[in-house]
Amino acid sequence: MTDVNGTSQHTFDTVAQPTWCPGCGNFGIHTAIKNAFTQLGLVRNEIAVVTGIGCSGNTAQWYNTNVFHSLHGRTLPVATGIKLANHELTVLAEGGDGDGLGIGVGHLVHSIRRNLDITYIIHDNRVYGLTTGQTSPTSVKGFVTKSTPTGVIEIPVNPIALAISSGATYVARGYSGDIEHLTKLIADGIKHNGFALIDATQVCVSFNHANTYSWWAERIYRLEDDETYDSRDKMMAFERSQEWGERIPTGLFYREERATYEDELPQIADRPLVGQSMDVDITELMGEHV
Amino acid sequence: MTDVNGTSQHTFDTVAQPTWCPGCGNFGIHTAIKNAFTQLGLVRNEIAVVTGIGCSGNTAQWYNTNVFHSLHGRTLPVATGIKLANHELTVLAEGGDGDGLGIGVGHLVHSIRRNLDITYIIHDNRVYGLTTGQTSPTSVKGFVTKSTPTGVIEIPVNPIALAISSGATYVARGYSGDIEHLTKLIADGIKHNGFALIDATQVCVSFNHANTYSWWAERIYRLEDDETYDSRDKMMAFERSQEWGERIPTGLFYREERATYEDELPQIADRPLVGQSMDVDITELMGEHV
Amino acid sequence: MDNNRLSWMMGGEAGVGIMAADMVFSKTCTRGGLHIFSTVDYPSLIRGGHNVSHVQVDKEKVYSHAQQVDILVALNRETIDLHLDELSENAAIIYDGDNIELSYEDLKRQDVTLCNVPIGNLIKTNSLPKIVANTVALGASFGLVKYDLSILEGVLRDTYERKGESVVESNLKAAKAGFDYTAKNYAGTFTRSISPIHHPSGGTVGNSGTDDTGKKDVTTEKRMVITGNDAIAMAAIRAGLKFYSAYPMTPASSILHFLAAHERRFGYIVKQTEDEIAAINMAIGASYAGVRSMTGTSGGGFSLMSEALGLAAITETPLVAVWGQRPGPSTGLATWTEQSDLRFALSASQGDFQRIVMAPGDASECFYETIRAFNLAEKYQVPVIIMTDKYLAESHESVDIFDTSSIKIDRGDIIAPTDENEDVQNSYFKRFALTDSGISPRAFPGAHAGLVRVESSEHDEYGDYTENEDLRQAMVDKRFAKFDGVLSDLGEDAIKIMGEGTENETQKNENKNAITMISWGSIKGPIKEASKLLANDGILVRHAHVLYINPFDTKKMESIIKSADTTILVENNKGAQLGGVIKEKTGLDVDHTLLKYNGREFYPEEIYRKVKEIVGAVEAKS
Amino acid sequence: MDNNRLSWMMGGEAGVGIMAADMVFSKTCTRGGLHIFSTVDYPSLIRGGHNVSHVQVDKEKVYSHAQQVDILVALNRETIDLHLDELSENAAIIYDGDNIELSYEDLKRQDVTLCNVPIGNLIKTNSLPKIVANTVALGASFGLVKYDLSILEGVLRDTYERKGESVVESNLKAAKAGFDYTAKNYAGTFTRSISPIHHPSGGTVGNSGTDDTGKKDVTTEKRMVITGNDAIAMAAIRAGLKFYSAYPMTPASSILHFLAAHERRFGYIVKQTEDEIAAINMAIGASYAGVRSMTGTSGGGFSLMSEALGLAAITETPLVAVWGQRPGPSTGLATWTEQSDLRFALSASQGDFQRIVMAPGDASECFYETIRAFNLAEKYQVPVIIMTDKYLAESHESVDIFDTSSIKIDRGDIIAPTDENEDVQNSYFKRFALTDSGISPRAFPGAHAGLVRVESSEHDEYGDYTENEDLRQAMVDKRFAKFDGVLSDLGEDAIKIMGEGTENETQKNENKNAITMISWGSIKGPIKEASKLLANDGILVRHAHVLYINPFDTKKMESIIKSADTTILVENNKGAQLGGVIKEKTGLDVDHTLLKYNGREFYPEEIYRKVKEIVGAVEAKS
Ligand SMILES: Cc1ncc(C[n+]2csc(CCOP(=O)(O)OP(=O)(O)O)c2C)c(N)n1
Ligand SMILES: Cc1ncc(C[n+]2csc(CCOP(=O)(O)OP(=O)(O)O)c2C)c(N)n1
Ligand code: SF4
Ligand code: SF4
Ligand SMILES: [Mg+2]
Ligand SMILES: [Mg+2]
Repeated sequence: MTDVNGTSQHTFDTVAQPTWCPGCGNFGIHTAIKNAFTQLGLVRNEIAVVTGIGCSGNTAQWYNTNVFHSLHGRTLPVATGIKLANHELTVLAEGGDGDGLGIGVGHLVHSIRRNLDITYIIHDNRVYGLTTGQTSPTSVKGFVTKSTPTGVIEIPVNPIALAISSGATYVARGYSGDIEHLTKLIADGIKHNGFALIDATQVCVSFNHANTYSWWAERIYRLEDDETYDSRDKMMAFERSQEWGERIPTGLFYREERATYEDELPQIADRPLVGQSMDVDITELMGEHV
Repeated sequence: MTDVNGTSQHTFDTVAQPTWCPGCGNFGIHTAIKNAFTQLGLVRNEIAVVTGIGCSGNTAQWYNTNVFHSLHGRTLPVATGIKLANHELTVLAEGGDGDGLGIGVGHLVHSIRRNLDITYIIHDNRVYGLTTGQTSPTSVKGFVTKSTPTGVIEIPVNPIALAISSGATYVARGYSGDIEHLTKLIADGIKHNGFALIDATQVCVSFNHANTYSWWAERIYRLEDDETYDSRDKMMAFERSQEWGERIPTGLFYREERATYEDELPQIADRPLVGQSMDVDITELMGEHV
Repeated sequence: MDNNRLSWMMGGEAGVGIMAADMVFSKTCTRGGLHIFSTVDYPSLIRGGHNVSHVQVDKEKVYSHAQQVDILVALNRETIDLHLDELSENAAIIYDGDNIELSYEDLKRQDVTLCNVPIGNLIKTNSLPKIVANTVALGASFGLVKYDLSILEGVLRDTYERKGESVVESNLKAAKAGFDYTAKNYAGTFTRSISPIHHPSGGTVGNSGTDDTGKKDVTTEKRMVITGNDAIAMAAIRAGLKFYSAYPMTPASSILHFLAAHERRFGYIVKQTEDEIAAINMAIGASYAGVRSMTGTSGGGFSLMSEALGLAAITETPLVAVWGQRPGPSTGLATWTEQSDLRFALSASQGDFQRIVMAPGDASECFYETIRAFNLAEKYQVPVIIMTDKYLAESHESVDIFDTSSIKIDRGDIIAPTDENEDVQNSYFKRFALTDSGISPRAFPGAHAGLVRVESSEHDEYGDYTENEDLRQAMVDKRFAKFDGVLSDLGEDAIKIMGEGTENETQKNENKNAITMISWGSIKGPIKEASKLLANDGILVRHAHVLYINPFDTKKMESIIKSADTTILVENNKGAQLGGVIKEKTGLDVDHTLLKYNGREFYPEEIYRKVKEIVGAVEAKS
Repeated sequence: MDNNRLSWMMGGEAGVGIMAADMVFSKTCTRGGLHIFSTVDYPSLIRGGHNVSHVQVDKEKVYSHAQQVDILVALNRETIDLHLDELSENAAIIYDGDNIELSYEDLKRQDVTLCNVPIGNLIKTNSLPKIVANTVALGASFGLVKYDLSILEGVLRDTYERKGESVVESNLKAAKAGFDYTAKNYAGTFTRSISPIHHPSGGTVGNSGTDDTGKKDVTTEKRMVITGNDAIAMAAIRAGLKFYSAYPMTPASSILHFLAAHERRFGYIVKQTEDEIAAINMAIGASYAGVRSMTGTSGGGFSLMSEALGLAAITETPLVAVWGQRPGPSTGLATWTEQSDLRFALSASQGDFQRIVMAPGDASECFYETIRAFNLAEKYQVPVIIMTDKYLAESHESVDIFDTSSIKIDRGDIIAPTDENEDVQNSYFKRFALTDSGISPRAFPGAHAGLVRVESSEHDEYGDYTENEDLRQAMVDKRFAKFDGVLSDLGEDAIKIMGEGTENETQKNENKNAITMISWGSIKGPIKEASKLLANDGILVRHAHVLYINPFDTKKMESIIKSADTTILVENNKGAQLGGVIKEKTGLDVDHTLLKYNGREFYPEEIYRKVKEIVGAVEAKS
């Protein structure tokens, strides 16, 4: 009968230690998420974290919350099922760039337009980590990997632009090297009543030697520091989503309020499905088929 | 030994007659595509049409060309395989809104960033026709169907915005009721060296009683008629992609030139894969493993 | 000529209302206390193409369609060309002579009544919309067999009520016009008739489904007209379903439609997803979170669901999946019927694990076994696949109102939120505790302090990843061990035996189990009808209907085969897939195999002929 | 103590270069004319976690790993704890005493040589980077067994060449430092040794893979060190592969890497796709367009590919798919081994159709059977599945240079572009002509005037949609009929028999086939090694290696089982899946079943012990 309240970040730690490579950006993201839980005063058994398969997905093992380590690319459908069955849970989904923007990108587009109150974090290291270094949907053109030894031909998926154009209500980019900022973006995303996408750019020290710590450090800036920027302006957000190169924006790109999917379901207005009676009388229903 | 040159649209007709409902918008799209083939003077055995499963997908049966009536949602991977094996073929993929923006939207996002020289036409009737009327990814909010008797909750996918944000090099919207215009958009799409997406809005007389002929007639206009519009301006294109309601734009939203995927493959610079020798000597390769 | 038996068929182009007519005809007969079985054939097109409704009517329970047609209603010429061969002796053809030219010379037979009904003209003279042609034809059909028009009128009223009074009115007029026409001009010529049955307790049974006050008056004596899919959907609601996620696919879509129609009324959520992968993963998520969930699809959709089936298995998340089969491979024949996905269902998804695979044979089994499916899924924390096919999923049957009084909801071993159990009060909760039965008590996220941790990789008792070889082996064994209980729970129901030891005066065979038919799924109906035909010839057959294909009741099947002189396996596929399972489990061969795989269900007559042949050969030998 | 036999193991944390060391050790032995079999165990993590390379070295061909370890190189303490039990008599442990405390008290045995090599110190004194610790240990290993250092140096040079001269240099220094240290301090203590073999034709075999002039000098006498995946990839290239599309998944990924590395050199295209669905559909598209294509994945990916497998079947598009198995269900144990997807492979995808399922047992079979797979796929226009598992896919074997001189490319019945054939000169081309063999001549889009029309639904001879019941049946029959030829093409290769009627002086059993082991896939190796051990005890076993599981050579299996006194089925799964197939096909049971499903491959010793037990029991009885 140990404590169950998330009064400190450590409440969300498990006894096991993360097995990521030393220096891996996943540590930062993992920490930021636990920080956000703590800051929001969440209770751990009221959180459900759903993760995909990848180095990123392994993060499930190191949260002391309810966790569902699901399939590669399928975090969002699982998270959606959980949320619809019990919308009182705080539901967070996490996976890699391959997971969410490669094999799972269809679910992402549809989850966005559905706008359930789920927070989705992409561990965006621009490479396939767990499978030891192949190209990913966010690998930059020319990136050399085991599967693209002469360089990637495609242009990368732009998760920020994709989310904005799909109708996302909360779109942000964070950086694993800036835990404090990332924590805030995640905490705000959790608080946001609707689908929140946080593209957490991340260093992979083992397989991505293009987008390193110093590479990021030279480029990123915070949108908050730009006074002219208005995150309620969709056009501005789309324009800024195209910025990539010398300077790379982080922070909140776009936010709007729109009814969530749950909000529009009268069947769960009073209580979640999980709390409802299973004793159903179908006599009249049968009568209608006579 | 009949004629094989596409000297008239009818060269592309088969003996069988389309079985779509009388008044269905698929007739218009089908005609526009055959018109485009004719206008471009294409030779029918050098065309491969790949279609999905749906009322729209049935169109495969009525082209007198090479056809591959594939799986629901999988037109683009099949088309990609064909194009990479023989890039001398004109490859056209077609499917419904469910096919391409529902189950198949992941392939769409990735095909766009790949930019093969494929023309992709979405028969966008905003409903699932062949399965007798369920909601589709482009159904408008509130649309009542067999599967959404109290109205669709999600906001629709916006294929134009999605394509622009994914890096498409040719993005257009046509209308099945305006065959001439649609023909031009398709012909230009085929000529475009790269991935061309044409969202062909379409009436479904049987299951979509919201977006009818008169509904469309009241709303659509041609971008060409707007002199201020510049289809090489991505921001402008994105902005216009958001226009929906009183007025709905058709025409070319966006176009840019970017090397195609094929262009960047030296292996097929001289001739397509299908024309290359299969007699391969691996002696040296084996030696490297000693 | 058998009174109160009728085989009625209506054919026409897609779009002219064949499906609606099918339902109205079926309900009209059923409300009169008769039994029906009806099936609609249609191509994978919305309009154009040939649609056919075929209804068997009988005073006794009727289990399937049949080859012979007594009344053929031809709304187009094609109907006649395609179905002429199926006309029984002294059959009638109802057609509009103004559109379709037809003469005895065309038919090359004289026994048929050519019942020329000027449908178009009746519509015109009564100022009706063209769309009611099907209703005129319905009226004409009932006039011809001298049925009670008021029952038809009641059904039409109920059917078109929600379309408004004018639609109801024009249908009523149309029906009457047709009825009067044939009653006046042909009822003398055509000698077959059907009439409402009086129920033993007195009073006409269910003439309109409403009592005098207009209130629904549902008694268990009344019968419903429902499909296998309807029965599954009703059962799911009754079983406490809270979440249904699916992507449309014939022949499973009507479950989606049925459940969607009632989602607010019964307080569950129906979600049409972006694809089948999302559908099954959402259902798994919902089940993990604590509610009963279900998904449904056909084989193509199930291909896409394969991966997540294994996810349900390794996370021990209960899951009910309905699998409506249709002919394959690939898109195959989307709107036709076949039973060729059995082997796939038994082994879909990577790795060694078990799933329950069950195949109901009729609407009632669809209902009661779906209820059981939910209980088994939760008790054993396993995936349960309910296999149907287009024939079962979409054919209508008249069935008694289901007895829901004795239904029990068994959610298995769930730790109550109030449980004082140390384990679940601690955040480290053994969701996958190794137990003798293989079943670990469940808890739901948020219900306890104990955290519910699940993992698609191999895991320890807490649900955390492990590569330990002993734990791995223990977990595999655990997941298999759970299945030991299932067969004993099922008892005699795993393989149902019908007609065993039936007594009959004209019985020819000393050994009552001499001829044994073995089948699964929807062939149950045609075999039952074939058995009736055979019984008329004094041949009694025993019928083993394999309701649960996994776990398989090997002992019972062994004894069935060994106690039979002659076994005949009947399957609606090319590969004799159940035959393969039987051989794999028992090592035994069946004597005869009857397969059909042209997209159509067996006719009872086909089965009858085959058995007669076999019996003849057996007798000739001895 | 057997000279020129050695079981060497190196263990350490992931990231310290265990896999690289494995390859260097293996090549060094192989270039000296010795045989190796090596396997690497690693968890599904990039760093941290325990990695182990285990290499068997022998002067004769060696077919699998083994349980016993002669030299254990421990780069961390965990290695010792985990593998102590596996040490053979008089084994040695190489470790760095400055990091790892180790004493005879710890070991509780005295026979082991504690070979304390100051790896860290040697690195420091030689000013080397830390990363070469593995190379120091390699040097130490070869010093201990008195091998030829120059061969190691050659391999190191070749291995690190592309990383630049300084990397080469530091590795050479590291190797020498380790070598000298043990040669000087321990070579006397440890009595096992290995040394290069002189080839019969004279001259040392393959000492560095390059001749004096530095040019690659490849003769067929030299041996490669390759994995099953390497062999498959090489075979595909040799077979004229033009298109490979895949999504990464262990243990299939290294095929993707191998093929990607050589795509421009051999002029084909490799495409990493967005998912497995795209991978298989692209491969089908490419094959339809006229080139040889392939895809590869593991079970999870294959789940997603299931639907398109049926697409290949109904469109009769040739397809080769490699399926690297790993333990399931679901994510299971991603980097370990199992054979539990057989049943799934045999029946994946809806509908009744056949596919060729083949499971090579070693690298050579991977090579030659992959070539055959392409030929069969095109000749019969069917999907061919090549099943491997992590053990076969990723273990290294020393194999002779493949004999490619007799390889034939058979593309089946393709209408040449110059064909005058009327049919294909007309746009209406019967792509699916109904023929006796079931095989219809193919054409490719653009090659003729004839249009190539294919359809995922049932279709007529022209490839256009049909619902006609007779055509439907004919097409199903056609697709099955094609398979009749496959078994006869395969002949004796469908099930390979080894050790049949082997003569041996010490042979105990009169009946040479008394003990028959039956297996499939990668277990071939451990059984071969077990057979060696048994032969030493005078027990000769016959081994039936089921290379082609579908089509299944029922007659041969029947005669194998019937001619055996005792049959032992060995499978690396829980469900005895091949056993199920055997029973289904033959009705026969095997006498004994040996199953392992903890994620690890069988050790030859385990099989040996089991057979001894059975033989003992048999003898005790008689
Ligand atoms: C269906 C399926 N295909 C492939 C895999 C193998 N796989 C595991 S993780 C992974 C990709 C990892 O990349 P990413 O999603 O970017 O995560 P990261 O490891 O970089 O955090 C793949 C392809 C799988 N588990 N399931
Ligand atoms: C994997 C799979 N799932 C479901 C189906 C059933 N299905 C056939 S067409 C269709 C949707 C049709 O809608 P759309 O793509 O918009 O095409 P339309 O008929 O409207 O032209 C569906 C769900 C299928 N064929 N395959
Ligand atoms: S491989 Fe990359 S992403 Fe994975 S743990 Fe190592 S550094 Fe992190
Ligand atoms: S259902 Fe709709 S889309 Fe399909 S053929 Fe009819 S009108 Fe066209
Ligand atoms: Mg990644
Ligand atoms: Mg549509």
